[in-house]
Amino acid sequence: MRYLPLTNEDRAAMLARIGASSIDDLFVDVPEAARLSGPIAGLPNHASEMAVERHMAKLARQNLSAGEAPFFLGAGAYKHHVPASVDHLIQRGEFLTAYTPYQPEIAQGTLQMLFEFQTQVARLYGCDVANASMYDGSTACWEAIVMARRVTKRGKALLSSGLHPHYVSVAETMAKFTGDALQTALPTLSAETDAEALLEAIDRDTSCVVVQYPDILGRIADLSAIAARAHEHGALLIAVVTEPVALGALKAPGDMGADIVVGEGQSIGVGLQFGGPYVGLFACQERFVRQMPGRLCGETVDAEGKRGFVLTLSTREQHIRREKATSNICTNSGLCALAFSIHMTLLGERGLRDLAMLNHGLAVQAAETLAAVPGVELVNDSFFNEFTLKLSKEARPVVRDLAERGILAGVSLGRLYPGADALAHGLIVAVTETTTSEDIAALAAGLKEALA
Amino acid sequence: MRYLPLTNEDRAAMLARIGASSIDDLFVDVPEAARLSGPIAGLPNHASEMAVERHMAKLARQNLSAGEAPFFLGAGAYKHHVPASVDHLIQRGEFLTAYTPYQPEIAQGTLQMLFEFQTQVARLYGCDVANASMYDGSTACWEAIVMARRVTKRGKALLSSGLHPHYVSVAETMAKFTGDALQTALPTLSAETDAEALLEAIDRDTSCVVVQYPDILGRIADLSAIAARAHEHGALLIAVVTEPVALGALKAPGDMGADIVVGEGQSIGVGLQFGGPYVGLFACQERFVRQMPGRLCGETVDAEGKRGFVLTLSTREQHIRREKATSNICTNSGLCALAFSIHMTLLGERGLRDLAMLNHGLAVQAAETLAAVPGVELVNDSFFNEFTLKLSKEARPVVRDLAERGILAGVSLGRLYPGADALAHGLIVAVTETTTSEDIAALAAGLKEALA
Amino acid sequence: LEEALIFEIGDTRTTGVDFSPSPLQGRGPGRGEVGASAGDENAPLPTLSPEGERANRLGGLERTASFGLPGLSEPETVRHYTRLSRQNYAIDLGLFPLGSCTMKHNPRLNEKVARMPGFADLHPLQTMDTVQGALGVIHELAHWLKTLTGMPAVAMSPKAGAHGELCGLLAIRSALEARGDARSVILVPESAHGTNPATAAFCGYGVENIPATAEGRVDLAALTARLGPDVAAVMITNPNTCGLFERDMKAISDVVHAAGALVYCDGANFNAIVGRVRPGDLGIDAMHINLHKTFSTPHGGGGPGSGPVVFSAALAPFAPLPFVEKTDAGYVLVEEETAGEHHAQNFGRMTAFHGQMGMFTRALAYIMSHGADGLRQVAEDAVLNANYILRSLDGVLDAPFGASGPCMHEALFADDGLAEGFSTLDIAKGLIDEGYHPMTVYFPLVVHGAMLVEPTETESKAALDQFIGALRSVAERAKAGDAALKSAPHFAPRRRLDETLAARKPVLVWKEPVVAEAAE
Amino acid sequence: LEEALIFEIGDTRTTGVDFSPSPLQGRGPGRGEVGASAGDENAPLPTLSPEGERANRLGGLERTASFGLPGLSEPETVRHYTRLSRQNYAIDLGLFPLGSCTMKHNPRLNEKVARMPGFADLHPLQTMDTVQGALGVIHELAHWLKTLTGMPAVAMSPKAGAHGELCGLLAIRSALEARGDARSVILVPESAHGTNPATAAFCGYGVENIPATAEGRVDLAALTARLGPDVAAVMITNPNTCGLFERDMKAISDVVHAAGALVYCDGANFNAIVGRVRPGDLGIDAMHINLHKTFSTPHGGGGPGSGPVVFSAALAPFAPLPFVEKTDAGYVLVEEETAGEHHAQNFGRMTAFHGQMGMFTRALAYIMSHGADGLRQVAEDAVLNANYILRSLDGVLDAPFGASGPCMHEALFADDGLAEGFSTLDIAKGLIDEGYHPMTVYFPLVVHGAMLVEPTETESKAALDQFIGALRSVAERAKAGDAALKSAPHFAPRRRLDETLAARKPVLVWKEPVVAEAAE
Repeated sequence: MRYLPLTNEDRAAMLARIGASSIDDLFVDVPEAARLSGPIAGLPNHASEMAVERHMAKLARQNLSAGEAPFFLGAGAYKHHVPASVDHLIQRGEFLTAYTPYQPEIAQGTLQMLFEFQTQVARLYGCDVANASMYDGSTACWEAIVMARRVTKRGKALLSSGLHPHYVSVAETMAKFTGDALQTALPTLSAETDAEALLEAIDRDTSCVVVQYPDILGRIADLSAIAARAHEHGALLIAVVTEPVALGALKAPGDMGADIVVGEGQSIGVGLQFGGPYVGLFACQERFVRQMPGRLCGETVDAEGKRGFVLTLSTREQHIRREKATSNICTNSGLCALAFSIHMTLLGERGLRDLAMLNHGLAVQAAETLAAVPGVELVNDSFFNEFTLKLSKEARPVVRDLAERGILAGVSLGRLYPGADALAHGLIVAVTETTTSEDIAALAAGLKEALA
Repeated sequence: MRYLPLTNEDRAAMLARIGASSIDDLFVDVPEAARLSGPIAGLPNHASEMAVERHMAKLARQNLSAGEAPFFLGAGAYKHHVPASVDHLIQRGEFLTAYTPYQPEIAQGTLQMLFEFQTQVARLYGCDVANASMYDGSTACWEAIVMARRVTKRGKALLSSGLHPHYVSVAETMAKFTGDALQTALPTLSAETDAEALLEAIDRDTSCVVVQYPDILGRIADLSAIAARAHEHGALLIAVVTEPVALGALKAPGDMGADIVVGEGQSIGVGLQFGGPYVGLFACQERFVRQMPGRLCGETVDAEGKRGFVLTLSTREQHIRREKATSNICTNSGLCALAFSIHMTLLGERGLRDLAMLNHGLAVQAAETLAAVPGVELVNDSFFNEFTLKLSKEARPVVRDLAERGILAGVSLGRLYPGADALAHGLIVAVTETTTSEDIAALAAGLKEALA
Repeated sequence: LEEALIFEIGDTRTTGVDFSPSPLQGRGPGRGEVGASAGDENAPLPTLSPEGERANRLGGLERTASFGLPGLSEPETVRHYTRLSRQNYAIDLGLFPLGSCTMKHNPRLNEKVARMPGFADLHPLQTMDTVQGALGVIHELAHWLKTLTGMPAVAMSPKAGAHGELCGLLAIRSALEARGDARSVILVPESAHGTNPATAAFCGYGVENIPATAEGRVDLAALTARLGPDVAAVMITNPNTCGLFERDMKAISDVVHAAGALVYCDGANFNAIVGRVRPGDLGIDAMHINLHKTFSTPHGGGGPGSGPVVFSAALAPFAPLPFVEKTDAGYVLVEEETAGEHHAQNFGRMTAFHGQMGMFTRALAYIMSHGADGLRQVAEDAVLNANYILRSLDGVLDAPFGASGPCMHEALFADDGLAEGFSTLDIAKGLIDEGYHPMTVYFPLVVHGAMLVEPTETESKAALDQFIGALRSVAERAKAGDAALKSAPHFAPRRRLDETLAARKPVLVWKEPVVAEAAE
Repeated sequence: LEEALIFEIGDTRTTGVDFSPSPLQGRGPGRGEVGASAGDENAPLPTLSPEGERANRLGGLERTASFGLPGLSEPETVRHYTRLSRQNYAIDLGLFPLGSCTMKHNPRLNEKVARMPGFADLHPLQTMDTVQGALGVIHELAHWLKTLTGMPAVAMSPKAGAHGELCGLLAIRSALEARGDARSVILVPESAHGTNPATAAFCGYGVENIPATAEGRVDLAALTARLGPDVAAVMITNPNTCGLFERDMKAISDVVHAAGALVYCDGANFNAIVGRVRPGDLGIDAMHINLHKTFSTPHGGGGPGSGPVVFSAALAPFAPLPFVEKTDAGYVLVEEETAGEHHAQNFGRMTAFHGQMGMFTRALAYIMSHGADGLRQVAEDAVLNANYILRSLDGVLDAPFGASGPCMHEALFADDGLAEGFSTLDIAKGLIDEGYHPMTVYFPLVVHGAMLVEPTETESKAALDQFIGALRSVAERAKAGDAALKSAPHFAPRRRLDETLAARKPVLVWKEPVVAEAAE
């Protein structure tokens, strides 16, 4: 029991100080019937580090990891190269084993980093302010819808059909209980987004329009017109960005009129991790700041007048406001925010632009190569590093088939939209700087065989 | 060029301050003919982190690593489980990227650690004092022979036939130039060590006797008689320990009369690393301390009387004494010493004893199992975690054969003693806590087939 | 100690990451710079112009203007964050006695395991055949959590404790609606974590307080009196935030169930009882488990957490998607598509993908390391350490519930007896100067100037003795009215910070100084 | 800031490592405790008694008495070393201007690469078929080193710079002996690193100094005059330790060769010229390369280093074993067995196994990252940074060779002009209070109160400006005779330490305090 420093002698001395005759005396308030007399049956006892590591390594080997195969999955989680220094720095005990910075005098490291992170996110998104992170993109999206309800005092949200279906599901789950009205639809396998339909649907009951940019199929639409229409009707535009690298190449949603921009930050610094932990980004324009959920770090001075940072505006939060808080979120995704911030600092604007150009260039190359495969049709006119193919067969079994050949081919729309026959032939393919020309050739060859 | 912070603007401003018109002006002292006008031809230009990592990973995959196979190699380098916290701690920038602690006021971390390390080594070896590390066991062994020459003013060293042949080679290389006389011999494939022969050979010209414990074939001999005989003749006993874990189970050489104890520390904290970097341990009795090579850390006080640590007795060293130094060693193996010290602190005496017992127990099990294979004979009566088998065939091709079957079977004496026919059937097998019963069974089965 | 902001030391043309050239390079005019930029920071910032036959496919929405994201070379980056880190306090540096937060040792084995490529480098939407080991981790951890709590089901996807509370309340609400008995009120003790009422409100419930008895436990009589057809559930923290075990827990569950309501347990303090008490034996219907508290996943300066929720048989059918099932053909992830077959009552999805995998691997490594025997020892040592602190400060600090029985894994003190003008805050800041992170302060709200001290089981007796000495010394100075204490901390990277200023004129992002702007 | 010693906080019965039971458990009487000890530190310390049929095989030499090795639990261990680390200065914290040591940024990619199991978890004596990738690393790195230096051969096994010097001198001696011309003297400049003469003596040579000219370079005339049939070799450091390039290097080589001797070059300062000058073009016969200086492998608080030695065609046949050759059948490690065929003149083996593999992987990753263009830029920026410091301190500190031409990658100052009683040491300690590690002091010996400042190429201009300001401020205080400087450092973990006491009464290991011993 290598993690427990007390010796039996210590324990005896401590019981004596306490005035207890045995450890059982300290559990006297537990009802007799619920007191377990010994270790819970059916579970193994303690194991050496070597044994645990072996067991976990065995489980790890039962997976085909992204780095081991030509890999093309995206749809809300992207494989990017994370510099080694990022992981080194986040493992420093002073970051890794610190708590939420409630005592700012001895947490300036975390606080300054959060202040820098907030500024980075705000600038990336083209917004005035950002918070200190949310759980992930999907929960941040729901929080944005709730925030729009608070701001507009309206309860109807229009969700674009291009919004990630998991994000839609999360919103539907919550709306079922909160009574918010959501308007949703399935996407269509065409080059056009649903921007026109959304414009039509905005009315004076609308609290917000939620648009993903680029959308789930990888399509890119200008948000300016939707923003203008929403604002005319007193509604907010919420933009959702699942791939932050795209904003190294594309106009920021905030600069096109979005009031709230939320999204997933996983691409920068965090890694795939089978879906979590990720980091939700949340930014908005200055006038809504007091309606924001989550923690905020602000600049101030100390007793000697030196610049310092503290968590602030906590009167919005649950530990002060309890049931009147803007959200119930408490622990967020601090360490992932740190990873994001370090990676973004390494990149800088120059590096992010280079990275984006490299992603897009490879994606263009891949799209051209794959579209030339018989039975494959490129759905998109526009895309960043992810696009949708329409196959001559149902995509889901094709993906399984290719996985057996050691190619992780992409995300089938059948997986994301089970039961939607009109989408069953769709395959979302993501291409990043980690994709090689050999990978693209392998996928093209695999598709050719699978569709033959 | 991610490691270079200067921008072109910086460079221009700096050249202006210097008063140089171009960078070439700064290389004006290089003879014209030797000045290269551009990057050296035939070498690739800079590469992204991802590209370098991929290249190195590809090379790494071309090896069969110890963890991937039943593994039984020893003979001076041992596979042990190193706790994850060791590697975490040695990667802290404050340890990893510090220099030799020449400015003690801002190097107390390294210095206190070295003081603790010296104490740990001295206690492990049963000696009064130890230094702050050497390159590895083989070079430490030669340094001990030189030290014995300094102490005794004699030039003849008796090297046991049980001493690791690489250690013998290193000594022979050096002795060829320094004029020391070395007496060496090949080991024999028998249960008896050469203790008797060594006793005979000690005379009044002998500076030292060098004995490995346990020896290269894994045999264990009491050192007391040799120590006594050496001391009678005014010679020193140098004990060499290539497997420090053994001293969790076996009497320390210092406690049996060794004057100098040196060895390899790799087993504790360092890992296999294809042979280096390792860490040489060097300890001796108090009376010889001023003849020791290498760095020493000592306790002192600061201007306020607080305990602190400094490098000391540096008048023995090259940077002060130049050609009169006790050795030319400068940089040693600081970070490996740190890894050793952390791992040893985690173990403590209790853990080291447990570890040693576990190693020995598994070795006994393996020896019994393997000795039961037809064509296999156990050479040793005594051993710790390593023993020698005599096979019915030459061992070297058997080892190659088993490697093709995915079993890393041990070290053949043919590899260590090329050309020594009498040893060609010998196979050294090491067993540690990382060896499983399945591994042992696999080796037994493999040997059975290979020898059939 | 001053570390400049990245915006003050970096610029938009510097980068610490090199890239290979883009395949679009040289394909058309105006794009020659792409990829050639590395090493020449004076090249124009790359853009893809839409001219030419093989132009970009960005739909005419290229970002052209600079947006002011500074970059640093790798050496500068490493140094910036290394220096910043040194302004933090952390478990690795010393005892971190934050009550209710369970700041225990974070084993490095966990970090190593979580980074195995077979876990860290998996996409959540890979085909199930390619992620059997990952699903196995979720399944194994789920098994441990169910067995340790004595509950039949667990939802693994909640992202943190508060998200777990949400999960539990949504299941409760679904269950009640399923039986056609939607109810509107959640009862919460005054001493509860703020997330409890906030979560109840977040999913649309009204919230009412339950009073406590003088000894610091839920007032069973008052609770019973309040129960009625409008009460959906009671949220109890057990062990509670006063550091006490709710003796009447089983009785509470019984009256709540009798009133047709359900029992939610805040499991933040599970560390005190793991391996010694199974919440399932106390009649609880849902409880979240903070993997970052009881099971040692790192707090990371504020997350990520992970808050799996165990359910009673009554609630199990309503648990959210997705979850992992073991079948003859291997592990299967049950999502929207397949849930209908046998889990049609699920209340839906709480998050994209499947939860905090990175925390599952760490928690499983921790749990296996301790095993059934070790986890029991964890609870015992945690409780022993807390009682040792409680009793060692007898006569120094007032323990309002000191007579209510042994404390569990945290010791609660109040600010009675401090000198005029001295408060809990002064003690907290004074502890900083002694080299410690302060305890949780002003929580729970039911105790005046509350100080909640949780040492955890990973502190040695020597470390406790040192901390007790420091706390005693500070407390005595506060009682004696030592003026120097009012301005503590003196030996921290910062003196007391002006939180009022920060809130009154919020500065949440860095802006170029006005002078510099004018000069541009 | 006080951190106790492990001997003061640990004990021999505590361990931070758990083990599975030994297979000997229960096999005979007296051995039941083995492996059951984890979790019960009161069990007797394990021993294997020789009784019983299946007793241990330790030859009757069991260690029975306790030897006082303290253990700590894992949390205590992590905290002890984390706290200790914070008493160190390091590159990751700031500029580390140690002249001649080349304290540059250590990329974390290198650390990651070195830890790939395919490198880190290989035994040096595995069969060659199973280590082709590892041999490939050695071969690739060797190719880079040879090409960068313009030399035809390289010995990879030397463990550090001084070990490399030894390697070079042994090859030289072998070559001379092979032609039947054993010689006895090595000439070394006064300004050389102490390892140069120490190494020469270590392999049995006499050592004589070569004087320097007034401008800080080797005195070619004096050297020429001294050459004769007894001189085996000349050891030159180039760029030299005064920070200057030896303009006459080629001429030196020519006269040395003409005298039948060989030229050894100390490559500690290769960082200044890598990619701009090939030592092979200057007539050098052997040169070691400190991978931890020029090629960024970490210094680690004093090693491990790595010192490959490149050889001219004259010396190549005498290079030591082992080395890697590429054949049609893959990479082959040439050892004693196969060397005879084509490398019979090798001077033998310098170390067990094949050298510092862990440093090779790091250095190769670094070299590939920079490439041919980047390494050239490294030299340029390193030299630029040093000259920038040199010229920015004009009029502040005396630069004895300031008129001898541009400096290379380090700037040398002397202590002229300091106030009475003030010395280089005071400036060094004063820099500590400014937040910097001091420069190299009192080296080279040829300059009074020498201060050798090497910034390296990984410092930004902003970092240099800040350092220059600090050094200027301290220098001005030393010139003005500021008394506070005499007692610096004031803001370090320790004040000035009493090195004389340490040497006079050496305390090299911890011993139980006498009082405690008496009590036992």
